[in-house]
Amino acid sequence: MTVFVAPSLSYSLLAPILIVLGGAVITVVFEAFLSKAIRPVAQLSVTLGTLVLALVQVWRIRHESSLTAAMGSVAIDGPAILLQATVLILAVLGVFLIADNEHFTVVAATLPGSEEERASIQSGEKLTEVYPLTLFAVAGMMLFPIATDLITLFVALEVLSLPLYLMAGLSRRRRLMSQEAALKYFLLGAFSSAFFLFGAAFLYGYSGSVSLAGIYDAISGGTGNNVFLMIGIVFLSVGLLFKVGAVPFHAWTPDVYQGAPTPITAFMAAATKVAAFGAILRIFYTSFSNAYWDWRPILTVIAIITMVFGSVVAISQRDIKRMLAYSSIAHAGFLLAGVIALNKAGLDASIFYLFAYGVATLGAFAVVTLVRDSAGEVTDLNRWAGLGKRSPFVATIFATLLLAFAGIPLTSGFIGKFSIFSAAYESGNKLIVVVGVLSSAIAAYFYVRVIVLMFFTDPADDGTSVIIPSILTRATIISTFAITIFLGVFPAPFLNFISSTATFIR
Amino acid sequence: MNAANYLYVSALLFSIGAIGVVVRRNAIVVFMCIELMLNASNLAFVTFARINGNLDGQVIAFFTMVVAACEVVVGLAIIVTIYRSRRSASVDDASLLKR
Amino acid sequence: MTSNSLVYLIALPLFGSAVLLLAGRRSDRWGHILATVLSGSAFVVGLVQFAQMLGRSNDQRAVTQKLFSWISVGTFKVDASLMLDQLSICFVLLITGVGTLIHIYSIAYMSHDLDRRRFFAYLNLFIAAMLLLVLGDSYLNLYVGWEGVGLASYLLIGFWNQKPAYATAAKKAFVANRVGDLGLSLAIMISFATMGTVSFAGVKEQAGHASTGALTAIGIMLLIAATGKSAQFPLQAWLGDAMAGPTPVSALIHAATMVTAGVYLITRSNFIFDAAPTAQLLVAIIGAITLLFGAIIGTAKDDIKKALAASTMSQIGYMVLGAGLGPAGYAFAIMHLLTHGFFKAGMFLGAGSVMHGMDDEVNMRRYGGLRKFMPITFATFGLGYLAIIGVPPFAGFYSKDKIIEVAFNAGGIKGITLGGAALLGAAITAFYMTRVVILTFAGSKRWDDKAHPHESPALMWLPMVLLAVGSVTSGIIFTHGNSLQNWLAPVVATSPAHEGELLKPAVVSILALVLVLAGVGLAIMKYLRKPVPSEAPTDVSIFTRIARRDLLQDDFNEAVFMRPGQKLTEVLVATDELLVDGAVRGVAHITQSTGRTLGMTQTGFVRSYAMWILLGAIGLLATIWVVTL
Amino acid sequence: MKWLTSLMLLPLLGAVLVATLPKAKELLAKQLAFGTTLVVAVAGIAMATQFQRDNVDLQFAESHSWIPTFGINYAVGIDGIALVLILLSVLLAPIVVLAGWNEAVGGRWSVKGFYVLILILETMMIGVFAASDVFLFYVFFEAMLIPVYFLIGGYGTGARAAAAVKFLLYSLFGGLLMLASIIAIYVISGEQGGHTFDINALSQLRLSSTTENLLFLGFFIAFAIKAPLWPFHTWLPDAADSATPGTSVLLLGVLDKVGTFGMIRYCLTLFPHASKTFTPVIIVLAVISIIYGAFLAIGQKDFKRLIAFTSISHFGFITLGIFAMTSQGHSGATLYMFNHGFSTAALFLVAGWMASRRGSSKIADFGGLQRITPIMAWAFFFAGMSSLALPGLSSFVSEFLVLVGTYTRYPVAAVISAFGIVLAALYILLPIQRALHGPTTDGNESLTDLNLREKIAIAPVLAVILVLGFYPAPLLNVINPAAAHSIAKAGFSDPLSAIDSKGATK
Amino acid sequence: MMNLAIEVSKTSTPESVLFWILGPACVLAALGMVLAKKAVHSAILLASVMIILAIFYIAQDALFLGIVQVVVYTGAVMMLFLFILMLVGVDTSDSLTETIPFLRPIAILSALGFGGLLITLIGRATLGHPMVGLTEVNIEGNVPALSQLLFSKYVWAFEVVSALLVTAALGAMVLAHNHRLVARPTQRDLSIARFRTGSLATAAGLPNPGVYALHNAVDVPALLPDGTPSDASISAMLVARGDVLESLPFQLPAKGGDE
Repeated sequence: MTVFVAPSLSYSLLAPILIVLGGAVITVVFEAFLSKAIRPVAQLSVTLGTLVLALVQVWRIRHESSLTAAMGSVAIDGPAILLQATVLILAVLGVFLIADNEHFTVVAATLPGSEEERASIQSGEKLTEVYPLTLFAVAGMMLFPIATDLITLFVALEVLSLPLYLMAGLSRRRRLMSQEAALKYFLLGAFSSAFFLFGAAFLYGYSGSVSLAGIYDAISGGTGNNVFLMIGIVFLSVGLLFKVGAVPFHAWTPDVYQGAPTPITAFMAAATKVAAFGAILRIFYTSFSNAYWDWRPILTVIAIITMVFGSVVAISQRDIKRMLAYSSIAHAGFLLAGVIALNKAGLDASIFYLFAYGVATLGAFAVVTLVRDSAGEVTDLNRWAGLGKRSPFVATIFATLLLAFAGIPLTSGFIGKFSIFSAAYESGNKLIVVVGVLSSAIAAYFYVRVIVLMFFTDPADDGTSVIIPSILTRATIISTFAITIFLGVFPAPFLNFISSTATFIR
Repeated sequence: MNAANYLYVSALLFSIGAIGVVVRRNAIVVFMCIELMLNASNLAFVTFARINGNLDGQVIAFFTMVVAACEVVVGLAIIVTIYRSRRSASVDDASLLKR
Repeated sequence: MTSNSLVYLIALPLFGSAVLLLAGRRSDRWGHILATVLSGSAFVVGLVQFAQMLGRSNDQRAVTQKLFSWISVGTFKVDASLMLDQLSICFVLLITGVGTLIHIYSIAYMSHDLDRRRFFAYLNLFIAAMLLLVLGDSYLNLYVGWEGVGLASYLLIGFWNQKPAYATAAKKAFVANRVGDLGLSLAIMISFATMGTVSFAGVKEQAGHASTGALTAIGIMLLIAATGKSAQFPLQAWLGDAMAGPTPVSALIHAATMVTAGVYLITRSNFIFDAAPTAQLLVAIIGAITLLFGAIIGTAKDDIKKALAASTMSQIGYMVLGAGLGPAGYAFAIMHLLTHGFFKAGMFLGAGSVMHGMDDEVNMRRYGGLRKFMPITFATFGLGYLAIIGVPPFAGFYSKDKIIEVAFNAGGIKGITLGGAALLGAAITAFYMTRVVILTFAGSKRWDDKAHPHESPALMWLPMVLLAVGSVTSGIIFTHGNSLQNWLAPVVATSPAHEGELLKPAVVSILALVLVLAGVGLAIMKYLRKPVPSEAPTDVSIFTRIARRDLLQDDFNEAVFMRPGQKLTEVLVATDELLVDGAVRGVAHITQSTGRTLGMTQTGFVRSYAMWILLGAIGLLATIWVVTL
Repeated sequence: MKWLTSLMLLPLLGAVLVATLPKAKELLAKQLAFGTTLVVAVAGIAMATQFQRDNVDLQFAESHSWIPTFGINYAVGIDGIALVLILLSVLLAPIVVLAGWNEAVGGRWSVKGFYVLILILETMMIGVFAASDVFLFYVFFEAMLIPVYFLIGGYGTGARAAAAVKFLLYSLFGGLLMLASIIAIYVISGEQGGHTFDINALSQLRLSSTTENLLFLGFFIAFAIKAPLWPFHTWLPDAADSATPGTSVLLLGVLDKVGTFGMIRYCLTLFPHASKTFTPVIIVLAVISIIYGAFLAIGQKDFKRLIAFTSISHFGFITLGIFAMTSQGHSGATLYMFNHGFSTAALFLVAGWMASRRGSSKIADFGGLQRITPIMAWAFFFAGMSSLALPGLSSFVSEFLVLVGTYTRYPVAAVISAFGIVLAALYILLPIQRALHGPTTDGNESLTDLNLREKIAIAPVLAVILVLGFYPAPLLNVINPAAAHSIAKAGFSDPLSAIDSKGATK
Repeated sequence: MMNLAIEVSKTSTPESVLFWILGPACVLAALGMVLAKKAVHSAILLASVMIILAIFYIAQDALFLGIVQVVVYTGAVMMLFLFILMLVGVDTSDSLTETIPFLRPIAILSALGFGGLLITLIGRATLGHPMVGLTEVNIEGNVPALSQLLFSKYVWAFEVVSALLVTAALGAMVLAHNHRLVARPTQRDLSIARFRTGSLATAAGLPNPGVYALHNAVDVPALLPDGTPSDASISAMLVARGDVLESLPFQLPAKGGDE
């Protein structure tokens, strides 16, 4: 009879996640017991406090990297620290936006357009369940990129996904669309996680292990042929690529981005990408690295298709959120170039890019929340005409963020693009660099088009206006702007920090 | 007979589930098809556990069930919401978001 | 020898021009005086230089003045440097002398023009540029003056540019000149590429080492330059239109000086042409063609200035022919250039005087019998007339007959053809010049009563008289003891003797005189014995009509260059819009429509999205299926 | 003394000062901007006096680590070629400000915004010529598009938005191709002994001929678009048509020089062999540009477009001179850049004044201006003469040097290009004939002549044109050593004259 | 194609029999699930697939999973599905016409392609080792062995799953729980309202629809004492839908009117 040995979990290393989960539970409890009046403030403060606390904890354990925790289920290495910190920072900024309850329905169960709905809105109550959901999602996002076995990965995937599915459907305005977004996101997400799981099964079948290290060992010293491995990689990739919105697994992106409440879109677009790419990087860099000959061509093709597709389709979009969605698809393609690079530079570049892109994305969506008419947000691009005249400050910030997306020098986007493409080139993948820069050129078109609309077109008198943002939203907008510029002009400290920190343990 | 035969069954079930997602319109049935795919994966896990001689596969299959249960709750909640708003559970009716 | 005063030759008129242009209307009252004085001072400087030159031995006469290093890149070194030698001094004196006379004349001629100051500024500018042209010690310096006179000519032709036709004429002159300039700039490039230098001295030194091919190329390019500036075939079309400028301009620029720059260029480049016989032959042929061409046009013109312009073209043809005949002809080309400067300038001023008295009427058919009203003008014009048709002992007789003679002596078919052409030209010259004189001064009056013909003021007739003196005497002076030939000898090689003469000089002279008399007679028959209609008859032969249309030179240019050029421009503009920019817009459009098409995949149906995922998975599976095969 | 950095900081400082002014103080903004540019101009001249003209090394060099992760330095330093172009920039800036005193008034935004953009642009113009780090160069190269974009789109006329977009996207496209090349060269430098962007170090790289050719193309196309060379020119007429005259002056006068400057500084230095390989193609393109641009100029009905096409023709000459690879060609091309800056400035400024008085820039709308506004007409005539390279004016020297330099190596190209001389007469004289000559046409009777400010603005331009026509030595002395050096580095030497080479073979 | 490349030892004969009976049944049930028109049928067929899988699990030494499969999946999850199906409408069935162009042919091709590719690929696979079997690890029983793993090696995932459960509960609450802001009117309220606002004639309730020998349904109006049909006895909804039948055919013939 084997003796059960109590597992040692290294709680301090897991503390960031545990703090977030704990905060989530507290907010759930608050949800049940606190009066409606003080709930919004309490929930918001707990949420922010939790995130900040977790961030502090991440900072504290930064030197303890290159360790595993939770019986080897998670790795606390440089990238883990960086990615967790990134997720948390993005989450803080995202929560600033989420705090504007204006975006969320009060009672999700009321019928759209019904008397009840109106009454609920008039009651002035606020939906506070988003806070626990956000925290759960954050916990999942923090776990996803550090998980080192397929089980934890799968669980983390679901932990991050389920709250997002739910939150996508909580919009106050255009609720039918919002619910539709939730449904689509959910169905497709579940569909893709089935692929993920099936792939995991074959990887397990191939290696006899569910840990990434075990799979790596099996690849390195495998005796049989690698059919199972490849089936596994392929199906696992479907699940992962779905999350980042790579073509052809991208189709949910525009619809969900458009339908979801904008703060959620912002948070999701920024943080999910970090988490998912974090996981992809870890899996492909540590586990599949020796099988790169098998997956690299496939991923290259996908990356190319993704870049081009995202850029080209974004051109014809008439809705700002959809346009940003396609832009995120294109960026997923660029980020895949970093995965394909499969070198230290690629890892560093990807992490930098994820941070820079996440921040800029949050800022961009934050600006989107400000443009409204009497019926809520205005996302029709034509109605953004003349924004620069109405609100030069906001428009300038938005333009800057768009230029960062386009990769214009002196913005973070340029440094990101440069570093990721140079890493890809270094790995010998020249084609992707060429396609990358060409699709950047295409992509520039639609960013510039928005700038033209904002600055060079006369405003129509259609009630569109830029509301005065709340302090928190303002904080998000200004800090994203500042970070974007700062990382564009003085990226050195940050890049140094990444390159000295980011090494995967296996 | 060969233990690998279970894998063929698993593959077939997975394929059937996947196609079901594409061809069925009722959101609930679509979701059931996804469940079928998860089950197929589980069968593969269990089979591989036996082939590889360790229980990790069974553990992950167990997790799958738990996760699937949670997913079902969330998923059905979403479907119900949609149904209440639209009086329809057809996924084709939810097509406001396009292009 | 170096000299420090050469630069004043140029600086004085240039200064005048700058002052007049910058001071604007403030200088209206004294501007013309200043300009005239400065031009005169330049003439004085020229005379001083000439005197000094006379005092030196033959091979010490050339003087140079280096101003500064102009362009120096690698081996391409060009100094801003002036050189006055026996050839240049002729021009300097001609330019400043005739130029000053014309300044004086213009004071009166332009006295009613509000912009007289501007006119004098341009005149001074022209003098400066023309002096630079003849004083430059390298082809590139010459080029600056070359285009400078072009600019001045453009400005002066377009002096009354509020008339669209005049503005067009100015532009036409500039463009035609530019075509010639193209030849000059190519010549400079070739000479730098082959000889590594562009200065006259350097090229002269290196020419012996260069290949004949290169030298021929340079020669042809220089010839093109000359045809442009000197209105030679085939770039002659602008000269007739250039008569749009005020008449003193026609006298100075388009008769006496600028248009002869081509002859100067060819003569100056004698070392090239002498080493490139093909190019030299070409020069002679062009000269021969042009002298006939101009002469024929001259017979058909009713506009007095245009008739004179055609005559100028023809006379320069003689000079070019002379220059094309090599060492034997250079001196005579220059001689004809100088004599022509006197008599043609005189005649132009005469024509200006007539116009002055006839309310700017230029149509000779509306003149008639003016000799009574303008005796001085008639006299000076008549002397010029005698000079140009080559009546001994007037200047033209010496210079033109020499060229005809040398042409015959070129030998063989070449000699007969060229000489014959020159001889024929002399006859035609006699005809059309007689026609001009008769139509203008003889016969009955054909003007209407509004005109009150009168003699011009002294300021105008004085220069005419002085020029008439030159027309009478210059021939004798230049030929006396071969003075000009000897003078120029160090610069241009002169051929020793008339070896293998085809015709004796006397024979040529007699032949020429007979033909001239025939021409004169024919003209008298045609225009003095019969009444001249005041409207040009329209029932004339096709040949007359063609001659009136300047032998279709404009029609030719229009058909061959202008129309296709315009068409080409239109096509290119359309190409740029449709193809080049169209390609850019097309790429944008294709990208956009591709985006729209691909965007169609976003049907809004979640099942189709699942289908994409499934298809993606199938694609990946198929890939590994193939890979693991 | 850190000349270059100071020179770059001065306008930036001015920009900040202008930006802080209240919107209403338009006059003060103008004065401040003019003062700043004037100070910069003086400082630039002072710097030029310190320049050691026979020293072919980069002078006033500074280098500070910027992004050490990628081996990127803030490194500046200039040779004679760069010095001349910096002088061009700093001299034109005050003229543009003074000449376009009221340009900004009708724009979409405040007057001060215009000057802020102009001053920022000045900083970048200096920076782009001063950079000796390829990455820094690229940053300036791309970033300077943004102020120009806003200058065209915000203060221009007509289809300004479309023109601005076309300009930006076209340039960005080229820039991205260059980015690909820069990435490649960066990676290669890493493979051959450490990542660097130092121009001198990069010129030592060993490249395979295929690689070198491709990288060369990346740079060259970017520069060809910028220059612009046929067939990449179509953005220029639109941009020049829409921009304000001042902007056009900076655009055509300085910005486009970055293209030809880049060809000398980067294409030749980094890729000498590829430059050699592609020379025939480029020569052909240059010749086409010369002739094509001239024909198109003849066919234009609008002053601004006409000037734009004349510039295309002139840029053909500059490119021809560069790739003739002779010292005459190179020095001529560099001198041409300077001269073209001034002659185009003169043309554009006067054309702008004409247009602003008449309310149209169509040639057909003018007539008989010489009688109405003699000084303006004279100024235009003078500028036109400079443009057609009349001997005695500055352009002649450079144009002739280019032709002579080209003829010694590529006689056919030189001969064909020389026809540009004839066409130049047409495209300058035609508009002069139509607009300045002839009878005064309707609508022109009451036009006013240049005022004192305008005379002061144009006088130095015309003076420079005239003085350099007769005495180009000050510039040539500075340019010659640098030009000779760059040819030598590219592995060329002047062809001997036919006689000398004959002598040599004997 | 059945030439399996996986070098696994043969399973026992009984298992083989079991497999060859239940395997095809399982696949057929799955196919049926996809093809069944009615959602309920699909649910039942899915449940049967799950049960068959449970048997397979048990057959493959995964006793615990087999039980959980039945309890959790077939028991809980499928019940949830059925609940929702009832909520949505048990009868709901898909229309057979495909609305998305080309989807059906593509789907069929994909189905064949996907399955074919997958199966042929599995057929090519080799593992390099024979089937190990679980006899050894299950020596102390499947459940203890599993629990060993679950509570030591995978305890972290196990803990995190709790987050999932909370999320699910929370999610269901958010989306489905409708806490009323306005109290639902009670019967008393409604009654008072009826008396206060409506006519007293109908305050006590409207007449019932007709009851007839041949037809007894809500869609036939009742007859008033005077023999005329009463419109008030029929739901206005049915009238609007046009589903109301005439009362006339069900009436008795009028007295004394027959001769």
